[in-house]
Amino acid sequence: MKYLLSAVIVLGLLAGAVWAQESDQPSTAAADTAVSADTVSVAPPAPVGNLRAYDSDNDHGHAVTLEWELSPDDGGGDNSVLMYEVFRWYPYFWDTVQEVRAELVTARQRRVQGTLDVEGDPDDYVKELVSRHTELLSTLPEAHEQYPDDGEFRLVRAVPAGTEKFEDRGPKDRLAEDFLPDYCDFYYRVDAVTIDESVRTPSQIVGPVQSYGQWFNTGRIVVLCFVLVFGLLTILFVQRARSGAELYVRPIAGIEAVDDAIGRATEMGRPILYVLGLGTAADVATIASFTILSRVAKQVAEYQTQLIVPTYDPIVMSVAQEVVKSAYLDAGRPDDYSQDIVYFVTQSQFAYVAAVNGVMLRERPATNVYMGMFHAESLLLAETGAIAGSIQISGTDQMAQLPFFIVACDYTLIGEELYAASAYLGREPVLLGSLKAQDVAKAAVVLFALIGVIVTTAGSSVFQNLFKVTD
Amino acid sequence: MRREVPLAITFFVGTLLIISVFLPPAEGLGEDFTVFFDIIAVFAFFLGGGNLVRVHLTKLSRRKEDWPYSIVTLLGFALMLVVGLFKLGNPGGIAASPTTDGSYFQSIFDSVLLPLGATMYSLLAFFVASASYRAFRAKNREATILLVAAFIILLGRTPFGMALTGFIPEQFDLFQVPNLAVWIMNFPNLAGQRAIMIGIGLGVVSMSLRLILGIERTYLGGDER
Amino acid sequence: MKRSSVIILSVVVLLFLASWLWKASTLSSDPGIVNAWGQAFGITLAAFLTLAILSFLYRDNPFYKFAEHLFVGVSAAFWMVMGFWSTIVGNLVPRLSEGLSSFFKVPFDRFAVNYFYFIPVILGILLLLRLSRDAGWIARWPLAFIVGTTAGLNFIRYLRSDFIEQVSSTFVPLLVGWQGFGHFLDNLDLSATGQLALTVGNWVISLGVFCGLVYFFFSKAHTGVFGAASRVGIWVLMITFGASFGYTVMGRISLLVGRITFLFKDWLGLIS
Amino acid sequence: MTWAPLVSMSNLGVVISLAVIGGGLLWLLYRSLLAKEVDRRVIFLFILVSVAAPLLFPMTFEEQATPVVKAIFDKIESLPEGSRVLISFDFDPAMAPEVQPMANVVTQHCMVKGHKVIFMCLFATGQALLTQSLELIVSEQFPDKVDGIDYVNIGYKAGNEGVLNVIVSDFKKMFPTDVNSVPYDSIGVFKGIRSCKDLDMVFTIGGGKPGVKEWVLFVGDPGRVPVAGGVAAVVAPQMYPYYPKQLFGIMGGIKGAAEYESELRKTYPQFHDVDAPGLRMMGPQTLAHMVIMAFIVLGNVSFIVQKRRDRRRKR
Repeated sequence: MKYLLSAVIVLGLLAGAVWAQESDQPSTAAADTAVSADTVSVAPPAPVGNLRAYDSDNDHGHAVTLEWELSPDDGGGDNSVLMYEVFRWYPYFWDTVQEVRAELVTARQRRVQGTLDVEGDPDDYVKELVSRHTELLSTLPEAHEQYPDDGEFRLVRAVPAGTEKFEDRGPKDRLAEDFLPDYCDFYYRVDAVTIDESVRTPSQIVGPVQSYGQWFNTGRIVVLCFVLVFGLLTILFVQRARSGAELYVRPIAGIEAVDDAIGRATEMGRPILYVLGLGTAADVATIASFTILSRVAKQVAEYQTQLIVPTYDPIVMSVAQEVVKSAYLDAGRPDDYSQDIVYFVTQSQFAYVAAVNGVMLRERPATNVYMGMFHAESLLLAETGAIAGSIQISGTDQMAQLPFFIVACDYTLIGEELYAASAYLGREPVLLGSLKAQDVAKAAVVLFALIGVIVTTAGSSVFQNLFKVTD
Repeated sequence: MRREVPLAITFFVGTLLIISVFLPPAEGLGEDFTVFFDIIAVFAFFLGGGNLVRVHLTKLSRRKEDWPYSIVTLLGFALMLVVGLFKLGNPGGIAASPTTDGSYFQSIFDSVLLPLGATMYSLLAFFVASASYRAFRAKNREATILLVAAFIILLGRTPFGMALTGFIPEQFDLFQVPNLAVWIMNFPNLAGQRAIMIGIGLGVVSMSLRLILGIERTYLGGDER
Repeated sequence: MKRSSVIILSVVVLLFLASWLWKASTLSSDPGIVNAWGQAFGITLAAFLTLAILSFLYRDNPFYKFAEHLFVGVSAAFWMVMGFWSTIVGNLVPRLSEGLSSFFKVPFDRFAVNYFYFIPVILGILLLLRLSRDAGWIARWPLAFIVGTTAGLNFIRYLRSDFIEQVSSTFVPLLVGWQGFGHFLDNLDLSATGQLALTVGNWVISLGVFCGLVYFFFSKAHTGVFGAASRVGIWVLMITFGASFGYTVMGRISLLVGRITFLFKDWLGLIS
Repeated sequence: MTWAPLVSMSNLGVVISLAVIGGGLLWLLYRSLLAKEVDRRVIFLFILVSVAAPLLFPMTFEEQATPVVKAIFDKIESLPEGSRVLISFDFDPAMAPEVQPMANVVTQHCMVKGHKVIFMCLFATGQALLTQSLELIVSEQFPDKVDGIDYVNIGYKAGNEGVLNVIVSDFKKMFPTDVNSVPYDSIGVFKGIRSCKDLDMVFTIGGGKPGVKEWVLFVGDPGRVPVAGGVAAVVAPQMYPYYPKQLFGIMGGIKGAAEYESELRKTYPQFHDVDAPGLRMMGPQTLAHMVIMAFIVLGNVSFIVQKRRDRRRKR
């Protein structure tokens, strides 16, 4: 059988060569017509150079990385390389494993559908297949040691020309067709392939290489350093603040304006509208907004003004209810609190906006406060508020919406100012302490940036590599 | 129980997720947690639905202003819920996706939700114009910078930008309005964005740390209970 | 109700019916359309709801109120239904129960069952207790889980992509292909000015980020040199905001184009 | 660009509508010189007319692809046939008019190049739009493409960036089946694909959250997958910091789509007869931009006149 196959291939190649030679001698008539790609003969390209294979770093196994130097005919030379085909050596034993695997998968599927028809308990049948499969997998490393006997190279994947790196990565799931076992000796080859798929040049074979899992992702060590440094800084400053050190925070215009706006609403006898945005209760902007809401609610309770808080997220609603309730309690007016102050509208962006816009034109609030996470609705809210003649104070960490708030509102807290505002208002030492830690980190950034720019201008990329996070 | 347990949960879950980033074998754990998160998020939808019904029934029973409109809300809610949960009119039956063409759910989506949402969003076209008219005035230095930057970008997005400044020789093509607009987007704009992003990034990191360590606890509501 | 509102309401209802009839008759002339009456109703409804929302631009009115309240109700149900089918039925049921899986006709694999998935179910039910007045405090537990998950995820992601990567992107060379003034003036061509633009741009980025960060510095009063830097920071931010605003206008107009195209094309058939 | 494309508006309707808009603006200028403010409803009316008129009497302009858009086109063009591309529809109906043309044109390009495409979405409401696009582009323009072999629609899963966090290392965990309940392992497109890391590129279209940014943060960066994004114009400036390291290309707003359509038409002339919504929508854009700029000028005119008057009065 093998001889027959090789005979056919040799014959085929001969025929191809003859035919290619014929087309090498174009007739004068054919010279005018465009030559289509598949009639062009190509010389075999140069092979890829320096093929290396190693276990992929920082993963949980089941992956091998290959690297090579481009064939000189890729992007230069004849420029004839269209793609690279990566081959891996498989023992024939792998097919046996695959047969059992396929049987097991079908049996499981049939079991799911209830169409598995075997003697005895179908579950036992499946279990037996599972143990057979496991056993076969455990002998797989031995089969790989037989290289180069009883096996062959098979195509893993084709990658476009210009690629210098490929990761042969399989699933962790042993039942997947392309499962890539750990601790087996793999051998690889990379072919440089031209537009005519039969014209190709294989590389040298590389191996043996094994894949296995690592316990620690060293590529993320930079991140870990930042985590530790920043964590320590925060704890340090929080401790300092707790021990009574005086921490200065500069005034924030938007926050000062909130107090005046509440006063104005009281004078006019009109309500205050507080919008928490579209964030969830876990989003940082929303959490910062809760602190500001707490302060606003307390003052509102003191002045006995009306407060309206329509919410978008049901969880945010329930948190906001508790925040407002305890603010009324702190202000000594628990009786003024009502369940209707904070209410749920709908969890759909524009339906929510439609409803809030309706509230603005019907209740005519003296002041609108928008704090939290906002998306496209920012300008819809702010312009409607302007039409209703309300004073507007906003704050968000959504870059895209800041321009609209800046343009349409009277005061805007920009990004980090919103978070700082919650610390500024809370005046709790722990919050101020973590704000200080942020400032120190910012100062460090400025310093780093300064050094980095100078070093980079001098033509070195040392500093840039220092900040590189690999995966 | 009311305070300690939640703080412990936050600490445990948050720390676990941070650690899992550095340990490849623990990666799957973090994924499972995020799947859990999604399932809880769906329960929140139901919490929302319950609240919606409560709010509008209250409005209705107290005969508050505009109460008849609450009937519209409740009817719309009930109709969509029934049609969607029972997959009414779905040609593929219960196994098909709820948004299969021809199902009543998809039809209501097409003729009610889609036009309402898209029109609400499109009001922005009008509001962008009215806000530009009202706010882009050279009142002080900051406002003037805002105005000039916006104007150059607007001009650059039309063929008229090129028509007005096409006479500038090629060497100085940076000063042709469309190129100037791209330059502003790529450099000063980028600088501003980056400063804000670094600030926000630090803020988020710091807030996350405060949450995990249990320093920030406003989200748990008041202390009184 | 006032008499004028009754008249307006009946005119709108009549217009709606007329539009439905007319649309149905145009649609039924097309043999490819199965349910002409149903489709005509859908398009007419969509068109009238579009106009109801647009009427808000003139002022608040009963038609807008109707559209608004309908929108709130239908959208809330939409999200509940989608969440139910895709997550509860799609992701949860096949991992927990065979009976429910066969009921909802989703594939069930008893070897993929994972009882850990009862954790989110329990947390979800605890969340629903918020609806009760006495046991509402238990809802803090799932909330703590959500906050913890987000905080854990955000902590690493933001540190990495928004902070470390952004800082390292700021390391730009302050001189790009610069060979001195003489060389620059002698070879005043496209590439030379291009390099100048890049060099100036990189200066702008470095100084802009620097001054912008100074503006966000909270521990020091903004006076003196520090104040000057922070003022430059505000200017940079203003350019950012102005530019972003101008850049956005295009997108906003597109949205209106989409709606008007719907009215002209799908409803009135004015354009093809 | 020259004035040439504008000459094609010889149509009577165009002339009349331009005259109306121009005349109206001149009248408003006269009023502004008397320091009178313009009512917002008048502004709204002008915007309405400037958008509606070009739709009734069309004008189109030729577009030149900017490098950020060209990068996406070149990447898709250079991938070998059969490459695996994921297209994610992360937008809702409200954003659709602006971003769906990008999704459609990239789908057209992938189909004509013979790539295998996985369609998904992170917005519940995106699923309906995805179905719409598949029908409009794949079923109508590429009837030979087979579901499951040439493309697959795996639909929506709730969970926002959580979904991404899972699929970056395991698709099957999040998407055990496609939208039609076909199990993952029997879908041909997924052969050899375990996670996002095995994809040749990701193109995500979105304007909100979760959107392109989340794809970069949760898939592109950790998985080292080439990601390109199509975003609403509003988000595009925010995406520039990620270009070209973390995002290899960006399409911003309808102008981005128009540029891509122009580029596709240049390379594949067969698309000349196919509707190009991006190019079609640029007419109203130009006019509306002019009107908004005019109003900014008007606002400043009346502001300056008013200020002078106040100063004179003080004297």
